[in-house]
Amino acid sequence: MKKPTPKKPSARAVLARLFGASAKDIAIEKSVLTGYATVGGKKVCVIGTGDGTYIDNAAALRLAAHVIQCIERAPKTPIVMLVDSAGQEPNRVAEMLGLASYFGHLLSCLELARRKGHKLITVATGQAVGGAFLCYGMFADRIYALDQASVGLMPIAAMSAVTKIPAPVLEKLSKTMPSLEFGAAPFALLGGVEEVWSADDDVQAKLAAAIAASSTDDNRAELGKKRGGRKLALDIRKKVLAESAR
Amino acid sequence: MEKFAKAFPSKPLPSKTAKPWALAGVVGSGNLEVLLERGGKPSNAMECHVETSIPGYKAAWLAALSDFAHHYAAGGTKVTINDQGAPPVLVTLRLRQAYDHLIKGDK
Amino acid sequence: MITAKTAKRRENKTERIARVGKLARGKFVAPEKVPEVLRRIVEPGDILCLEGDNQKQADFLANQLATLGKKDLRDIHLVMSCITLPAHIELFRKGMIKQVDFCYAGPQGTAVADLVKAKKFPVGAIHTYNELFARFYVDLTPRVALVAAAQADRKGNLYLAANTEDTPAVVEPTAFSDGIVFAQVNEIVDRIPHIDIPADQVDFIVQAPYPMHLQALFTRDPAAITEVQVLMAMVALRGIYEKYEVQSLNHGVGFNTAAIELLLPTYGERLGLKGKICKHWVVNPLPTMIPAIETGWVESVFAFGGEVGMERYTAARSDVFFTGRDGGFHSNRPMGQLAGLYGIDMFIGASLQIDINGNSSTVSKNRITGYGGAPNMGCQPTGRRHPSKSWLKAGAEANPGPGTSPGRKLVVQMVETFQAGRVPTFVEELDAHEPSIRKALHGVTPVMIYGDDVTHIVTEEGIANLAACRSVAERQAAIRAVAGYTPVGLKRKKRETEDLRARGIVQLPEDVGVRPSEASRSLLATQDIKGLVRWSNGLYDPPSQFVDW
Amino acid sequence: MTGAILFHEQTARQRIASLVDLHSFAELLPPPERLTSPYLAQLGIPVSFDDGVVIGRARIGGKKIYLAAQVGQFVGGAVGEIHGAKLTGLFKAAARDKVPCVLIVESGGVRLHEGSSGEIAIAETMRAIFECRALKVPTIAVIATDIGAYGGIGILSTCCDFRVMTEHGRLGISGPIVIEKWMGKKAYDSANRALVWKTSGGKTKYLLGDADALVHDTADAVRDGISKFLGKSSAVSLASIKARQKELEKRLKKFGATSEPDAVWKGMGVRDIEAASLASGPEFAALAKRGK
Repeated sequence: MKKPTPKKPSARAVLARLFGASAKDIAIEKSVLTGYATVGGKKVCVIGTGDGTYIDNAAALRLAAHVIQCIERAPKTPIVMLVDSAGQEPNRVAEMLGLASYFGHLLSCLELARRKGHKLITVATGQAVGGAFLCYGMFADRIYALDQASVGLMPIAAMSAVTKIPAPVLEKLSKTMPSLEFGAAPFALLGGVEEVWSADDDVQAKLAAAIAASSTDDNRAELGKKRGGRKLALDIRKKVLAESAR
Repeated sequence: MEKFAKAFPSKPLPSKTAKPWALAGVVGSGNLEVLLERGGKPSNAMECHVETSIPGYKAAWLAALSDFAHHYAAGGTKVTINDQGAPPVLVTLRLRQAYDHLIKGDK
Repeated sequence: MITAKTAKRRENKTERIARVGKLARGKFVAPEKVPEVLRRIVEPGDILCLEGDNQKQADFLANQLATLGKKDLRDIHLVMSCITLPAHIELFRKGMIKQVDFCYAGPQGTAVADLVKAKKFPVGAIHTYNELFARFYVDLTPRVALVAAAQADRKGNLYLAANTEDTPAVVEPTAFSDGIVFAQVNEIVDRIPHIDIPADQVDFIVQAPYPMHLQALFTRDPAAITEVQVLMAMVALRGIYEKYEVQSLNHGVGFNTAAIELLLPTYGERLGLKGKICKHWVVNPLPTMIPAIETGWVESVFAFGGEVGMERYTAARSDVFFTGRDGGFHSNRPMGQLAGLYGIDMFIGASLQIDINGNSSTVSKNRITGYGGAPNMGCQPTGRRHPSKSWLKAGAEANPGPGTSPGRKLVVQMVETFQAGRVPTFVEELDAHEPSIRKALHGVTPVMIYGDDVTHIVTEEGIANLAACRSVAERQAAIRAVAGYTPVGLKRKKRETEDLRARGIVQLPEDVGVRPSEASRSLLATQDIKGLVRWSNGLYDPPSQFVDW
Repeated sequence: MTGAILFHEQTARQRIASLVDLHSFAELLPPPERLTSPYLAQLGIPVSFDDGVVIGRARIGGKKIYLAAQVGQFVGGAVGEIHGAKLTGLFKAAARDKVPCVLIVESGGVRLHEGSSGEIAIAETMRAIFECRALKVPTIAVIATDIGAYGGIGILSTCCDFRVMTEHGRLGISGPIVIEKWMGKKAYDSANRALVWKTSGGKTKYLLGDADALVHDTADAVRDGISKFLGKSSAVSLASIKARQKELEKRLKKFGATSEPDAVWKGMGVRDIEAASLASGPEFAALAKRGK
């Protein structure tokens, strides 16, 4: 494994692009982002990670605290979640103290927010891999990605190293199985991302529209089937639901 | 992976079994799963389909399956095996377990 | 009257001790002086015994010996039970050894095979334990013996704690032939619990800077016992233990026999066999025997050696184990081997390879391990005269002719037809026939147990009663019948097998009343090491590599 | 003491059979449907008819449940597209029918051979779990083996209302070998089994409150553990998450600088470490006096 290399642009630059001048009120502490900003003239709550940082027990708590604060002080304010994290750092003490539970807690906080009428929108801005994506970003109502974002389980080289399957074999298969490919576009084919925003897009307008259009139903399996990247999931799920109803 | 299929003569299965199918074992290193189903045709043969991760042992497989078909009344069954390098003894053991389960059900 | 010759041998010992001079204070040598002392007490051409078996090792003395070179010591005739340590191999690499006579080379089996290939391993013979111990009194009497003890007192008496093992067998012939005995001890104390070796048989003592190496050789984690091994154990219990009413026995170190031990309090109990079988054991204090002991199956256990972690348990169960007045566990390898040769109804063990005639071996081209003690027990002692039910029954089956013993010891090989990695156990010809190995061993093929001695082979397929076979061809057919789907097994003929089965020479599991689908790990008295600790009421202290709590 | 069947040694199907009321299990998408992974087939890796998870309806003590049992031996119980979709569907069915859902966990997380599909499936299942929770439909994770709950499934397990663990069970995200590679053998020797279990094992998780019950390693004990929670649910509320926030902050403050598990045990009220190490299930709980 390699140490994370900070992705350009910096967390500040990403915030500026998404929130313009209103980004100034977002605090960055050890690459953990918390604060409020304005999108399309409306207030949003922002939580996230930047600079490809690792997310640990303390980071999860800071994000959770901000979500709780938002629920208490800014009811129904949409929550925008930014993801640029290399994942959880493998660490024995973090494991001993129950890192999974810290992540579970963060998810519970977001769930409460959803139930209380906060819209949850994720924008993958940099690295969106592993546990760090699962522990909040993938839990949104709708998920978007900037096109430079590294979204997915892991790059093929890493997959090859762990599974011992030669990289060329995986490369070849990924042509017909986008699930094996790494990146925002293939992830969108699976339904994991609603839309990929390119450099030319007016991202602030896109974000405002995304918040407006958001819905709490999980549409990813449908998208995955429609886009052809994840052909089985929806049918299998439907089959379970149908057979269990009998 | 190596795949092959063959039917072996076997006395017909009892007309009543506890279940229409039974599964024994798991696919894991040095292990295998055996799915045994009623409704194979004809009624005096055990129809076998094997997929194994370790090629080159077809003779041993066929001998083990043939012996099982000989010793048990398994005619009219379909045996499907997913194997990840199980030794022959486990093949026989799983076949017996699946068979017992098919005939007698849970417990 | 002292003849000139005895005077010369005694004088030589006096000279050697005089050479040590002030390097020792009386008998006691400081650790840093050991290499120099060794240099002075050993002479070229000496028979040197380095104590070490598959459990305890005089490792400090061995390591010190290995710091010397050919210019210090040469032409050594090494005699030892087990070649186990890297230091042992070092002596050969340095060319200090002119001949070696030994029994076993388990952990160094690969290194020994390499030395053989490089022609740096001048072996006299590979022995069984009792042969080597016997030759200590005949033609391989050590001039110098380097041994290991737990404690010494100020006079030089030695205490061997749970690991008596080979020490008396090494010390006595040496001490009573004007040889020199040099002992490493873990500690020197004012009072030892009891005297195992009297001070007047000991010449030098060093308190080693680290305790002697002890291998937890006999610890088998019940978690690693497979359901196939459980099946074989059930088959063996019904088809052999129950059938012959085996009262006294030895078990090997494998998982197969560990499964049998753990089935006694459950499956064995259900069969009503308690009190009828498995009363007297010649085995090391196997942790997997704890449940059987705790449920009252076992009347006595005599051991070749100790086992790490069993000290408190064996002391607490002095009604079963042999213990000293102080409560400490007592073992003795030569006496254990002797008991295993003449005193028991059955030997049962595993092998890596069995050929079509029932010969077995643990040797492969790249690994030479030797024998240890298995052949001392896994053989027919035609010198035996006392009867037992089992001995007579097996004897009758073997249909003794005039001029042969009326009884048979049960010599049972219990193997799965395939080893790990789908390597067949049954082969047409043993790897041990490799010409280079035979040449190094002066024409001897290293067979562990001879087919003629074997009475039964148990596999997951069933039991082959070799003793009941009436011809070589029949024996081969019986072996093929239980060789499963190995190339050897695939050559069996259905009709032949059916015929042998009809005559009871080959028995499938169902023929001995075992339903294979019943074979489950849940039948084991406990399924993990922690369970053994619980069965022992907390008296068993497993080695740390087995502890996950 | 004799002849007990250890839960951690059973296969997924055996676990189900020994947990639920006799003949009550009706498997959904059973093996004869042969829904196997096209990814593994393409890669030349053996497939399994249940794709590593057995799901269905059953009863425990007469009460209806939905039940899933992962197959740890099959690719580490890892979640692929089909496996994941079966889980999502099951929790959705539980929410629809308002029937408690029990997950017998045995998974290292996402099945790497199937790439991001498994990851998304885990996220979808998390959503489905919270659907249940919002409807006060109990969700219970049982973690009872060394394969345990790791990676995304470790996180997913913490989303359920309750976790029933045994001392053999391990719960975490990164496994010991990965951590050893990352931090070095000195920081974490993955071969030190006692340390590994004290880091991620059921006992430590129970002490810290991440496991809600610690039971013996038998099907009977696990069933009792499950039964206790079948009538309960722990709906997510502002009060509950605020309390949890405080608890987790306190835990981090108290033990964040500690690297020795024994210090955590002592800090959580274990007086006799050796006795507690040897004890299991409720005996341990009694020695520990977690004070919950």
